[in-house]
Amino acid sequence: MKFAVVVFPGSNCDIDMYHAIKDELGEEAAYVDYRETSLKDYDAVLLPGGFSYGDYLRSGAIAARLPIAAGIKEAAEAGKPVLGVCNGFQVLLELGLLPGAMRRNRQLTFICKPATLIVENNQTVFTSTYENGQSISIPVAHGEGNYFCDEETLAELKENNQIAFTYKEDVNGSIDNIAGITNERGNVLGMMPHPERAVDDLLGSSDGLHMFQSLLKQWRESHAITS
Amino acid sequence: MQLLHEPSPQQIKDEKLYSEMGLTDTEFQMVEDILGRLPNFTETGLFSVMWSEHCSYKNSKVLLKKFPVEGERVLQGPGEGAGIIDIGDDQAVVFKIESHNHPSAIEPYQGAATGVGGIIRDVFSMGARPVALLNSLRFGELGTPRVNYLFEQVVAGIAGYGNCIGIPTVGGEVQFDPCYEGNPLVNAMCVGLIDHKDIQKGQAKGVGNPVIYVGASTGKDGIHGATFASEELNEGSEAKRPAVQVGDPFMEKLLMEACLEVVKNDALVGIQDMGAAGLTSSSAEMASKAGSGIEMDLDAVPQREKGMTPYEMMLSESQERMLLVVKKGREDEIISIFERHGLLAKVVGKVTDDKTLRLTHQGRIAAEVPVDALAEEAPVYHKPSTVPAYYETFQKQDTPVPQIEDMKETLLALLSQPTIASKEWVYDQYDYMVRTNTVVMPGSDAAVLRIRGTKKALAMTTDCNSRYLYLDPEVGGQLAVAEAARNLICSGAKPLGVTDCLNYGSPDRPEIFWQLEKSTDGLSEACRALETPVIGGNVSLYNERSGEAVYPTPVIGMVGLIEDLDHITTQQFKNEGDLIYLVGE
Amino acid sequence: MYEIQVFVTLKEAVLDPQGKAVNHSLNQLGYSEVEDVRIGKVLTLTMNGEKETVEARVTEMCDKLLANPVIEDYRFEIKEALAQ
Amino acid sequence: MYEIQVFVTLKEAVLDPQGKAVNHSLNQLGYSEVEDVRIGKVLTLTMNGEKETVEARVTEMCDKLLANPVIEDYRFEIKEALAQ
Ligand SMILES: Nc1ncnc2c1ncn2[C@@H]1O[C@H](COP(=O)(O)OP(=O)(O)O)[C@@H](O)[C@H]1O
Repeated sequence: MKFAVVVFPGSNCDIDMYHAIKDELGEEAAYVDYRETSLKDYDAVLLPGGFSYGDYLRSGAIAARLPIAAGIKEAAEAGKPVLGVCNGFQVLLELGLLPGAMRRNRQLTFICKPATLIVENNQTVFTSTYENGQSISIPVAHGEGNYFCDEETLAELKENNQIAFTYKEDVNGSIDNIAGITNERGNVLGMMPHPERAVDDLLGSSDGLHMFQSLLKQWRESHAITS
Repeated sequence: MQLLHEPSPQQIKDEKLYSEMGLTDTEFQMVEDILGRLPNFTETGLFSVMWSEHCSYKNSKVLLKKFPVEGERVLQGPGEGAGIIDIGDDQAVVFKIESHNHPSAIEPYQGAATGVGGIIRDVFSMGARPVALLNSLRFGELGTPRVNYLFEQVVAGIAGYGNCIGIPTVGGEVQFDPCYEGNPLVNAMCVGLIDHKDIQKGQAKGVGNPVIYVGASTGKDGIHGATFASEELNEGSEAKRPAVQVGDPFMEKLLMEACLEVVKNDALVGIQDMGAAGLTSSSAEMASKAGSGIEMDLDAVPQREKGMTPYEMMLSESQERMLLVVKKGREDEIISIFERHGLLAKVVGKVTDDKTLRLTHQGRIAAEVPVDALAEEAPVYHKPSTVPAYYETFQKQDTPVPQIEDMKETLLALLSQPTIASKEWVYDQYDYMVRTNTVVMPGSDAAVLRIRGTKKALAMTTDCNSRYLYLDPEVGGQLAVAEAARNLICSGAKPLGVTDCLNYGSPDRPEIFWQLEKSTDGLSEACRALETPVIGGNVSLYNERSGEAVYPTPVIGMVGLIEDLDHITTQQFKNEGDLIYLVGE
Repeated sequence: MYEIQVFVTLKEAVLDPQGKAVNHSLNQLGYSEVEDVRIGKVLTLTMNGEKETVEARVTEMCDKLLANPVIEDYRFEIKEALAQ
Repeated sequence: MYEIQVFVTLKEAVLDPQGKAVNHSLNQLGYSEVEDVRIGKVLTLTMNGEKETVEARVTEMCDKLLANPVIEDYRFEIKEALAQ
């Protein structure tokens, strides 16, 4: 399976994403420059964390207006898995591929620590190797992860089972403790916690590796049928 | 266009304008002797910054000589942007600590942030990939709005810069004491990794080679000293020269990645960051180290504002800038690498053979000064020293033995002291995990980072108990080094070497100079005994407010090597029933 | 030359954590008369362009980049400035 | 009741990395007529108080908390608002 790791100016978790795929999952990964316009050659698209354009103006805003945006949208429409983590999630919101917006953390400070997440929906390509209701430990590291959407959107998210993860405890003030959401179709996931930092027990947790394994499993299954 | 109404050389001398830039009468006379004429305004500025304590170490050089700087593993000792120590397999570790005390006292967020930015540049200018940041902070007692504000903003500034650029901040220390009330200490340390073949020097070699300016454009920030001149130049120009710089971590991220690509290119001859005294120190030092000269066309220097004078350009401390020397004919190749990273790179001059820094501006020569005079020939002082009265009083006192009535109460009281209490509030704001190498996170004795692709790991710490140093500078200095070494050993590492940041009051006061002398004796003795050579550091003097000096605070940054990841130990108790031993006296 | 001030503010329904913190600090410092604080951005653009199109161009910029319609409102003021 | 708009902007000579990034992005998006962008804050305070003292109180708040005189300038506008 071939993963694209999109590199925006100021991305800094690109290398972590890359190693998670290459070293821990054992699949192919390649960096894709923001000046590219297509992601046709890849089976899945990863938007890494970091501070694209320094988070200036609004986090993810300037990155979402770069040439690669076209490729990301195309991949999403084609039904490929698109995962945005942290700044990558913020970019997905700014692209309009996911609903809602981010505000500064309730406590106004950057927050870095392991967080306990609850798996809310294991019926997605990203979460099929978790149990519903399972607690997993995935670190957070963000200053603007306070998820916001209006009542109507929240009702829709719930209705369509789009909430993938919640925080067990309030971490940053997010509405309904939302940590990650998918689009309606379920192939685009945005989450603030960093699964790519939880792929090795040496670093504290390997709970995040299951997410990449879910993607691989799904891909192999669909691949086995089509080929 | 703005006309230059700079004071004439004669005026500078007659009205002693140089003294407002920080030169003494004798020093000005030395400049006059070196040049064989009176310096003009720009030249006086060049000497004043290069001969400042910050750049020349004129008051501390005699003390730094005492440090052991050699060792089997030392690849680069003091003298470059950062020191380098071999860790085997053709890899090496690069590290350095630096202070940003005074800027942080004025504008704590930006002062701390740009302190972090500066130390990162020191490390990647050696060709190393920065892998970790640490810091060491001192404030007055928490509780007053001003101290709380400084503390919050300094931490936010460190977090803001380090998190954005994506280098994990993995360790540090915070101490609160009334002696730091008016003069907080903000020291930042950066650790990098390098392959031996990529080690760079800041040298301007090869006559005719182009000098390239890279990064942010030059603005009027941080130009100290000549406040009088700005008033005479035009009304209100003082307000236009902000004393503090604003950092741009996003720009630095681009700059770092581009420079790390350029150091792999054999067209690069030398590279240095523009830190304190910006263009002046980088150009003069690069030429002096190579035994060459540099000619620069100031009209080619990228400028943030119109009508900047040579004086302003040369003394600007705008952040996120580098100076490079590349092989003649290959400048376009290097410039195009920077452009691909979205950065400005421009040829601004060339290397010459006459050991002179020659600056041209609007068709005229703006300055012409021997580079060695700027970089090497600053006067060296050995200030008088006296044993302070307070010390003698302490020595005569009996050692008090504390009477503890309620162990539990005393323990809880100690633990609730801000200096002793958990620093989670601080380090939770730092991204200490980015780049996924942090094996032991903040909160243990030392941070440990694995080295990807090997079984090895690096342990690192910053330490100093300044109260011990105040009471007995020599023993306190030994203790600071010993504490750092203990922290590393407890994590499973063998200490490799030391970088130090000497934060003191004014060396012009004999009691303070005595503290400097005694404590550097102590530091040196301990470094010798533990075989941890000093591979670099920084000196910050004049840390005083209304005549009250801070405690002598030589912060020790130490790095150690763990040969096998399996040998890492952490400080937590592990299992019920495990035995507890107390080792030592 | 035009100088445009674009004001970008959080929609009323959106909680403003930063504003609340400043409000709290002001109250703590003794300014108890302060009842509410909201924090927004003001962007000052210096630009060329034809008188007829400036407004439309700035509106476009706001919609495309400068404001996020999910949580923010914007308004702007155009001033003619002298070319230097 | 008063509604006060406080504008806090970076001093002219101070680097504005945010403004620069936005300027660059606008140019890339085809708005080449944009020559400069500076980004500041606008704080909207709702407060009680006596007509005579409001101005002095707000000035104090700005000096003490809302702006950092080392790198920022401020100005404000006071509007009388109807109590709700
Ligand atoms: N306290 C110290 N201990 C050891 N070396 C020091 C100390 N202070 C400064 N040095 C060394 O002196 C050299 C000259 O410093 P300087 O040119 O000012 O470097 P920088 O511009 O990076 O601060 C540096 O290599 C530094 O490592």
